[in-house]
Amino acid sequence: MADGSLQPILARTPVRIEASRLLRTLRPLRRWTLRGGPAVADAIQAAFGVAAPRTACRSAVNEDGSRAALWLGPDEWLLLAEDDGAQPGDPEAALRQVLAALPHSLVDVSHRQVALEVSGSDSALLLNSGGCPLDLDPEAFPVGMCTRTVLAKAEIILWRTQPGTFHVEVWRSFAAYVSAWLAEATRGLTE
Amino acid sequence: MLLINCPWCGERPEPEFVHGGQAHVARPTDPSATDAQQWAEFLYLRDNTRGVYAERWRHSHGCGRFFNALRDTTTDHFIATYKAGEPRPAPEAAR
Amino acid sequence: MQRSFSAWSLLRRGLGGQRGWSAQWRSPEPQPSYDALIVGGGGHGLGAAYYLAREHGIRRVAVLEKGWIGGGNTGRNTTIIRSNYLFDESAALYDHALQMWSGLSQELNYNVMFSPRGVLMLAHTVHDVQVFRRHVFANRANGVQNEWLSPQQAQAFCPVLKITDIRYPVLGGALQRGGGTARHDAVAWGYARAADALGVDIIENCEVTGILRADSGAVAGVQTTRGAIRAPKVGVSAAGHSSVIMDMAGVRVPLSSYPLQALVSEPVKPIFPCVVMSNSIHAYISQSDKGELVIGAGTDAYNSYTQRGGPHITAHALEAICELFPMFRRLRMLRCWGGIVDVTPDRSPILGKTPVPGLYLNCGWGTGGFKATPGSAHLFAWTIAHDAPHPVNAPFTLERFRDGNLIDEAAAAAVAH
Amino acid sequence: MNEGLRTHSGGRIDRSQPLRFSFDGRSYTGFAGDTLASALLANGVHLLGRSFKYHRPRGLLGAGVEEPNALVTVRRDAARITPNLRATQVELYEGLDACSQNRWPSLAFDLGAVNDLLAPFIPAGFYYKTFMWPRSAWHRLYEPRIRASAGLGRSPTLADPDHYAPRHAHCDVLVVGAGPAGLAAAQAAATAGARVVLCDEQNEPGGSLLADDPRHAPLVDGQPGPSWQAGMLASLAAHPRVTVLARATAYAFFPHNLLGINQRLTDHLARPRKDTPRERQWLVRAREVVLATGAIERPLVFPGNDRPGVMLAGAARTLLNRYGVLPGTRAVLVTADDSAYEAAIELQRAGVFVAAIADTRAISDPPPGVAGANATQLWMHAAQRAGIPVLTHATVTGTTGRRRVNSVTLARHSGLAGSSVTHPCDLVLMSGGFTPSVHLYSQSRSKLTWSESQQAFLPGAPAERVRCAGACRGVADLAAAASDGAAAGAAAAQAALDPARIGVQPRAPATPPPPVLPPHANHAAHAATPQAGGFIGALPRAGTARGRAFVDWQNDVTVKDLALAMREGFRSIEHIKRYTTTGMATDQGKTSNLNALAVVARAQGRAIPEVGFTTFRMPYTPVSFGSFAGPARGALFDPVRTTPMHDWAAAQGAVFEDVGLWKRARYFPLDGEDMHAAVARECKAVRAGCGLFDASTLGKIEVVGRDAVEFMNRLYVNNWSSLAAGRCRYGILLRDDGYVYDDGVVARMAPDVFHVTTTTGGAPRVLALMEDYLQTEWPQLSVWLTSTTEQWAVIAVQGPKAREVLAPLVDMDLGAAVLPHMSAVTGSICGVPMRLFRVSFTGELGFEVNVPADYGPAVLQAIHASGQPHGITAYGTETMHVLRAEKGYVIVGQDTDGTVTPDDAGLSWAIGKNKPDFVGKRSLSRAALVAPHRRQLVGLRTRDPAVVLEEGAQVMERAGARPPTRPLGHVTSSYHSAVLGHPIALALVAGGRDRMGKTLYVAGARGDVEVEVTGTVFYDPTGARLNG
Repeated sequence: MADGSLQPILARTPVRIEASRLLRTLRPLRRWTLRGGPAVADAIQAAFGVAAPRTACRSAVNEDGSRAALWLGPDEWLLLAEDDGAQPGDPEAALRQVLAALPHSLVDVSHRQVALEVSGSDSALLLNSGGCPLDLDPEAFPVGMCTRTVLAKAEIILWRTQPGTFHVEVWRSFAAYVSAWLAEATRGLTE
Repeated sequence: MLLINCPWCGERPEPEFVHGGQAHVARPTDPSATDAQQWAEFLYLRDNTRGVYAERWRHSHGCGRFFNALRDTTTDHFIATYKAGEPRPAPEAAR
Repeated sequence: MQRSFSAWSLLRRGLGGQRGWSAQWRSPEPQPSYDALIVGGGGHGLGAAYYLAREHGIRRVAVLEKGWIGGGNTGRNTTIIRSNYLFDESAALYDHALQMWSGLSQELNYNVMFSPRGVLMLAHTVHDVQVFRRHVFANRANGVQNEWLSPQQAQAFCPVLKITDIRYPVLGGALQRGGGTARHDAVAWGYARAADALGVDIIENCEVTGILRADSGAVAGVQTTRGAIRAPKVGVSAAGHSSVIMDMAGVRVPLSSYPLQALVSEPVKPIFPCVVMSNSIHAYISQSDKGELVIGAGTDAYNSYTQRGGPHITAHALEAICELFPMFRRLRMLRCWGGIVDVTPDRSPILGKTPVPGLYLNCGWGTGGFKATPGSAHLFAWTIAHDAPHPVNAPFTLERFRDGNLIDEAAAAAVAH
Repeated sequence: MNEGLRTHSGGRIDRSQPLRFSFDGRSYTGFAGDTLASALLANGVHLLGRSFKYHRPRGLLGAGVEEPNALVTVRRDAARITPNLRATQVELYEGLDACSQNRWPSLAFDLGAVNDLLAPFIPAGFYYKTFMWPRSAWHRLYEPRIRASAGLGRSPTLADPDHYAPRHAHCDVLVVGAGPAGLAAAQAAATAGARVVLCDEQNEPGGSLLADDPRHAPLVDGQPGPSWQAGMLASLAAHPRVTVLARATAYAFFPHNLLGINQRLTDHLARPRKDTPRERQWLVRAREVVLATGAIERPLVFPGNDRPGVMLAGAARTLLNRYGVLPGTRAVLVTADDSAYEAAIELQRAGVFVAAIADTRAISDPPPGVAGANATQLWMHAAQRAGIPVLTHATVTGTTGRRRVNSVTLARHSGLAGSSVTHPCDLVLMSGGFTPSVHLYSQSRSKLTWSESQQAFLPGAPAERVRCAGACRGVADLAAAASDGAAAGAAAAQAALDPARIGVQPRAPATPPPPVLPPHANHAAHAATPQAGGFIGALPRAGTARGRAFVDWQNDVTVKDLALAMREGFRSIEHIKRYTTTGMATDQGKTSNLNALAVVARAQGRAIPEVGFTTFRMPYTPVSFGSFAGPARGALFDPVRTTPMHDWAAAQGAVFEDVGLWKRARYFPLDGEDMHAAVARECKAVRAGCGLFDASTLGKIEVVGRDAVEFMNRLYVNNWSSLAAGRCRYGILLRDDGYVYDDGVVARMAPDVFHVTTTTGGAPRVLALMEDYLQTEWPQLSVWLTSTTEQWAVIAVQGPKAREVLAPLVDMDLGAAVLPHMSAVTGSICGVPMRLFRVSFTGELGFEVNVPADYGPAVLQAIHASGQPHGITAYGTETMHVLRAEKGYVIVGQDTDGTVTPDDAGLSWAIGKNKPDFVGKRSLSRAALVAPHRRQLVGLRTRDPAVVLEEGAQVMERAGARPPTRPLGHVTSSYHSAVLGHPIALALVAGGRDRMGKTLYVAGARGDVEVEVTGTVFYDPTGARLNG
């Protein structure tokens, strides 16, 4: 091994997105898929700053909004953390520590998917015109609701973070498709 | 495009789901103990009910869970959906 | 005595206001007993009755139809006819039918409008190319017509086809020139008229409600909404409802019934010269004599007897059509309908005897039964008459599922890597 | 414009906005608010089309969606050509360019009309009886001619450049139809707090109100129609949760209260904005549906009823009141219904001379004065007061006129035959009463019931959460329809907002039918009871009189055709429909179905409901293919999945292939290289130095948990208990039917963590299969599955120099002693976390570098740079295929298909021998799977080294066999091996492993090729290079 020639390259190559009205890319996040019984949901509070919600299709966010846990299934959560550029292994090591005694699976999926944000007064209309079949009325899909669903022929995770703002997680190779669909959907959106 | 009531997530449109064939067909616990006919029945023979049919769905693009449903194959109306492992409800009770 | 159909008879009767025609088939009351019964008045069932009478001398035959003849899958399909199947067994089965199609109008004295316009199956990936070329080679060995076309040749054969600048460019195609289409209703009516002329009773609005059994366990007839009808041989040819009938005999059959949709456009002047199929992106299209584009959609994912499917299935079919033929986006869907197709685990038919003596089964044709109509009917009649399968349908037994001798064309086209 | 054909004022046209347009190349002028049909009539053009079969001249029958005759092609540019549009639905715009169809050389002089002369010889179904001789003549001779004369307009031939947009929507109450009932329903539902969608097919809401003369408008809720309508619209506009869609046709009622709505956004515009979609396809899921779809006037069936100038009375009213067009100068009305009197009186008032009203009903003379008269008698009275003679118990025995009607002959019913009167005229109005539009209701699978009193099929028990209001359920009177709509809207809102309710679906069994409202008479504004109205079927003497009485205008089906079908034994209405094609035209039988039914019923001596009705199918009116396809074309047809290193490969000149949704680099040609040259070069480079391959598309599944090894043991054929952490193994997955389903290298990263790889195409279905067994068969196992396919970028570094290339970049020893073949470690490369597998699919020393995906391109470039001294070469899937074939490694899906067992593929060695069970194990002992002579994978060497076999070619026992033969098998993979200098091939051959060294024949395009059966490993059989 030639240590002298080891040049750390930390440049991440972002996924290409077709930008359009109402759509932007969010900064890179750190992500984990957490699987396990109800006990793991509570256990992560100490390490992650927020407990995983036990209510179906609901999210929990810490105080400064830098960490979130999204219910995706009865034994499945998506953990999101701002990538603060500090020790990359930090939250994960802490999580592994508090989970060590519990049956669980914690898998780093930071690079598996990317986050898009759809925001604006017509954001729900745009999603419904872009291949999302869900009822996005605030009564049916309130702020804080999150779920896996489909957008045309791609799977997405849809999370309403504000009345007019949706956080969309999509697997990286589907991001171009999803963003292109949403760009196409801006055509005559309110006509 | 049916509307399917996932026991975990509530009513969702069909494209979020994958149909999983007949429900309550258990894989033999010891396949080597089955004879050819029994094994073939497990592999291939499914009810093709005209009427109330117990079937599996998976909420693949949702919570990912398999669950069961009772559906009338003459109308496609669901009578009940229930979590995997739960017994098949009596049709009357489900109403 | 039926009057022969010809240009001359049309002309002659035209001078008399077309008053001289009589019923194309009778509407008899069911007799108490027959030598053989066919359950199901689609093309397969009517044809089987015809061949029983015509080739096997069994003329005391009744066809029992719960609705109106030809009202099931016979009248609800896209009428594609081809025989370029991969396996020896299926190629033999479908080619048996294809050979019969070419002379069927004359045989029945009824223009079934068999039109060998050519069936072009498109390859969009390297894997498709491998699979279709394997078909071409296998067909050549089997003596079944099928040839490989380059993308340019495919476009020359179907000039409206777009082969580049699409999501999955066309990398070639397998063409069976002798394949084509026919007029579905005419097949049912032609067989009905010809069978009737040979003494077969076609009994509509007669639903089978039970299977009668002799003490020996053998079949003794059927119970119907129009009373009991006895016969030592009963052939079930009930497509999507086969499971329901076989359940009455206590025979479980590995079938699932799914909704299958098809649609037509408004009629336009001739624009589409052949049949094009793309299994990869699920496009099936031809143009009818009336000018309608006839388009097949897929099956829904769940079994159902409702004869209707979801809009996403239709949309998917039209996405594929518009991708390959973007000039058709402005054409309009005129009618969309659903059928119930009966699908076996290996998507090949079951055509043969059953565990019940005297009970015969012809089912499981899935989405492709129309093309087989004359062959299937012919072989089914043989099987009923001889109480033994013809060599061509011998592999298509119910027992093949137990033994593992499946004839799985779709599995052979498996996509991976 | 012919000024004389317009009224002086009134109508909903804007006379200050003249619009120029052309029809068949001639220029005309109309007004904003016109349809093409109304504008043409205003210009004196009455001949608008030719019928489908006989090419008979045809004019306007209706004024809206029901029009069967006036079909036109509208052309915007060379690509934007739309055939078969109803002129009654084409809104006029400046520069509109339309032409007639199905005629040659011109509409006025059409050679196709020769068919009309041949009509006696080409009755319904004639084509079934002839064109059969000689055998091939149908296809070669007759069919092309029949096709050429059939069809209507021409298809465009250029790609449609327009955009089509989809939209999913949800609401509490969806109201279909914005006539009086629909407006009231929507307003009531909105007032109750419901989220409402109201759609209507016309360009403005109002429905039947639009055809009223505003100066004599009837009252609704005590207000004149127009002001009531304005009030409703203002109220709806004030509700924020109401969406009103114009030009939006609800064309389908799908299961579970999902309605398809086609909204036309630009077809009415002279210059659409470029980014506006042409149409929007709505899929609306409604908790409750209110159908207020109205009713369609029924034509009368009498001889010569198809001449231009014979039209529905309501259509004439619409032309007059809505468009300000006088549809003729001298009219005769034939009616079986009260409503048409209004048309006659209004036309008379507008200056049209109405020569007579012929009422088919036997009506006793009105008593003097108004007292005691029924509504019909009041109408008669009003007509007579206006100077219009009324003939009762009347029928029509014929009309004359070629391109326009010029006379109609009226007579009494049969009992008074002979007393016929011929009236010269240029307009014959007719009304057989109204047919409720129950299409959508029927599509929902809800029941229809025959109403004897109304002579109509009306909504019965619902099968979905749907109710009907207004004329579509027989409540025809304006005020009654509005109050019916309000009640339905309120009830729907209450049901939708019921807190106890769950979801959209009906509970089974369906809710009981709503009480049928009393017939409209009880609501009627008129105090008097109308005489039972409406006539269905052929008018008396229509079948016997000279001349043809048309039932289906567009498809040219006459009463005689229906009679012929019945004479020929067709009894079921479905058969008669199919034999005669009645009701199968582009109008879907909107004006013809009920008349055909009645003709059949009368002939069969049965009641109409006994004959039944033909199925209502979607769509209600034709819907463009484009609106179904939406944006799904090109890159939006299916997702185009690319790997993190895709751009790099593209920059290197890679040629890509589609594998599933993925784009994979197939080969990297240098200037002037074809695929074979590139692949030969790439192969040699890997074997001689080092190659670089993007393996990111392979599926990856992280299997984690205490029971991970047990799970893997149950699923895969292999024995995983014996695999130590830090080691890899080639895994094979079967389905329970025993056939090979997928394969891939599996690394045990830790005792409870497996990194499973799958084929590219197999990734989703393998994960689904795993979840299926885990969740439903073995839920007690403590293990979880996570797809990591896209987490990792995977760079395969293969070749004798691979170690030297990687060593400078990584933080670990790559020596064979610490990292032998089939081992797996975690470390870092270029400072980036890495999972490194020492695996090979080439037979060379090889590594697969897994790094988090965003780092893939940078790491790849670092490796590429590091490899320059070693001649590192990027290679694609084609080279990968050749290299692995040289080693005899199978590709699942190419060398196997869904009918191949592990033993067939020579993979039995992988099966864990002492495992009690795994998925597929039991099937491997099924009779057919252990039968002798199964097809087994072998190698083939051509005796002639210049001949490369064709993949898919069939393997024969003997040369020169003539078809049909039974081949022994087929060639699965075949390449020229540049490294070995000769062709190699793999094949599945019956009993293949017993044929080693034997000669067989492969049927090729140019004769049979002699081959020797060999083992499957062509290169480095001892594996020395692999383990180096």
